[in-house]
Amino acid sequence: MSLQVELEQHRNVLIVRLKGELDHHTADIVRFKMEDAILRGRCEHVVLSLKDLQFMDSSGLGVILGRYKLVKSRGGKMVVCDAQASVKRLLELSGLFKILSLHDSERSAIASLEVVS
Amino acid sequence: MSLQVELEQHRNVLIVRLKGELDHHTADIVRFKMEDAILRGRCEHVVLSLKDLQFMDSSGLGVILGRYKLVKSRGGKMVVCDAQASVKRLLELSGLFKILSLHDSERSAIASLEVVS
Amino acid sequence: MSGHNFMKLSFAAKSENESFARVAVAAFVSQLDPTMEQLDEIKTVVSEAVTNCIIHGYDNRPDGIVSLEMEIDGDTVSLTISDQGRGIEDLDLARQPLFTSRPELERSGMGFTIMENFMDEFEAASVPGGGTKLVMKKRIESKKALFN
Amino acid sequence: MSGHNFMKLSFAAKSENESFARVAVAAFVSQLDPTMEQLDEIKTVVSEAVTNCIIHGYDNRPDGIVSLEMEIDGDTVSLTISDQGRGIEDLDLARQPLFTSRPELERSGMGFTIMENFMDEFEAASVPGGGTKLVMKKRIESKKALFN
Ligand SMILES: Nc1ncnc2c1ncn2[C@@H]1O[C@H](COP(=O)(O)OP(=O)(O)O)[C@@H](O)[C@H]1O
Ligand SMILES: Nc1ncnc2c1ncn2[C@@H]1O[C@H](COP(=O)(O)OP(=O)(O)O)[C@@H](O)[C@H]1O
Repeated sequence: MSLQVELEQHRNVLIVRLKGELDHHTADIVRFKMEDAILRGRCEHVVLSLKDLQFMDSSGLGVILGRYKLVKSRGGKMVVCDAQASVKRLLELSGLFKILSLHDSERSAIASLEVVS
Repeated sequence: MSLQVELEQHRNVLIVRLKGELDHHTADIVRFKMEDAILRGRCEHVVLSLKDLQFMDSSGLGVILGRYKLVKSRGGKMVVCDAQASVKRLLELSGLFKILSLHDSERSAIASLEVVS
Repeated sequence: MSGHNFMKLSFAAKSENESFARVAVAAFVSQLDPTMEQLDEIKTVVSEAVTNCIIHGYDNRPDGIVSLEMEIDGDTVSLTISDQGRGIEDLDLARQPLFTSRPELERSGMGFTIMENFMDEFEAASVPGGGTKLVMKKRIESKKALFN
Repeated sequence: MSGHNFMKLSFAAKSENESFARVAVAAFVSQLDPTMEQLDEIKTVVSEAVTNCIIHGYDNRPDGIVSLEMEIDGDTVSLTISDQGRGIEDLDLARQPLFTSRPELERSGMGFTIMENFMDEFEAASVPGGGTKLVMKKRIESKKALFN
């Protein structure tokens, strides 16, 4: 598998760490694992932690947007942290930062959500 | 350049460290640099240090054999050290260890030559 | 040293081959000694185009064949990616940001926009029922190119 | 998951492309999750065959074209590498360990021996003046293959 999804629950926040390459081939596993954790878990908010995401294309944008809508429909928020330069450029180009705020670290991402809730 | 040649003189021994990939494309640079150092330097013997050689094919065998002959014709010896598994397998398969002894480290390779001279 | 070089690659329309295509293209273009940023851009473009052939061109049928050609000419890389799949009826519409014909697959509709942004030249041609072909160019300003 | 997959690659007969061919083949075969040793063996075989096309087949003329085909079928990789260059008069002689027609280029004459050793099946066909084609197979015993 060229993509790994690591999940961690931190109070009402689900931390999703993506490692490897997120493309059309690996989008399914992200969709499935996040959907499962959001629907079964008790989390309200999601932090997408992208420090070890080496590659992402527009299939990744699609899967992130889909989960964003799900979280939002349940009254939660989703934020992104620690994106590498190339991933950041793609998120910028696509205007995703208009709906997802970017943070430097998981810590500050979680903090921003705790203020919200 | 996908191959780097590092040269170090240690008394009458020339240490040649190869880093990267040794194939037909990169063989010329090895030939040229070693030839130059052997002919101009005051070294008698050569240690081929292969710790960082990630890849080698039969073009590498050819360039090593060629330098071996030159060193031998000048009364010197050539030994190999620190070869990675795949490089070692190729040297074994080709019978090169019948003429070049293999050592664990540069230190023991040099020691073996100092006994000789 | 490079001057001129080319490669042609074709492969089954399977999603496993998306990362393969990226690696192959990156290895070929690395001759020009591109920056990390330029390399990332080219990999992304290849990923977008190949994924489109697989999803849209062939509807994920693995008997489809994706073709990729690359040419290096001095400091410029040309990239041609094509399929012989369903083709595109309205190219102008397809190229609009956020347009996708497959929202149910969570496509973002950003593929063409990304490709046009990351390459210097971009041309698309398509025949409905016949296939789609993208021809793109990018200048690589590398250390090597400066010395050639 | 893989089951069946294939790719075809062709490129200019330039020595820069030797490492490119190795990377492309390694990326493709990595679908089968080979061991490091098996991956090294396949890369070496590709390097030997492609180098032979460039040096012996085309005498380093960069207008020559080297072709490479790879097929994955279950746990077996087939590799076909060919040129349309000078061809080989006496294949039995050529395949002998240490035989080389170009000692002045410091060829070791070990290319064929290495290829036959590292692959499970090996066939060579050649037409003097017409070109040379090698067809090889190797079974990959990976963790993945065990579970499939
Ligand atoms: N190779 C192709 N074959 C057929 N249709 C295509 C192809 N590439 C793109 N398209 C069409 O153009 C639209 C926009 O493509 P793109 O901008 O990459 O967005 P997305 O892939 O997210 O839908 C696609 O939804 C599809 O209708
Ligand atoms: N693609 C080819 N085209 C023409 N001749 C070839 C080709 N491959 C191999 N040969 C011939 O077979 C001989 C042995 O090949 P090989 O065992 O790889 O050794 P080497 O490349 O070191 O000479 C070569 O010297 C050459 O004469």
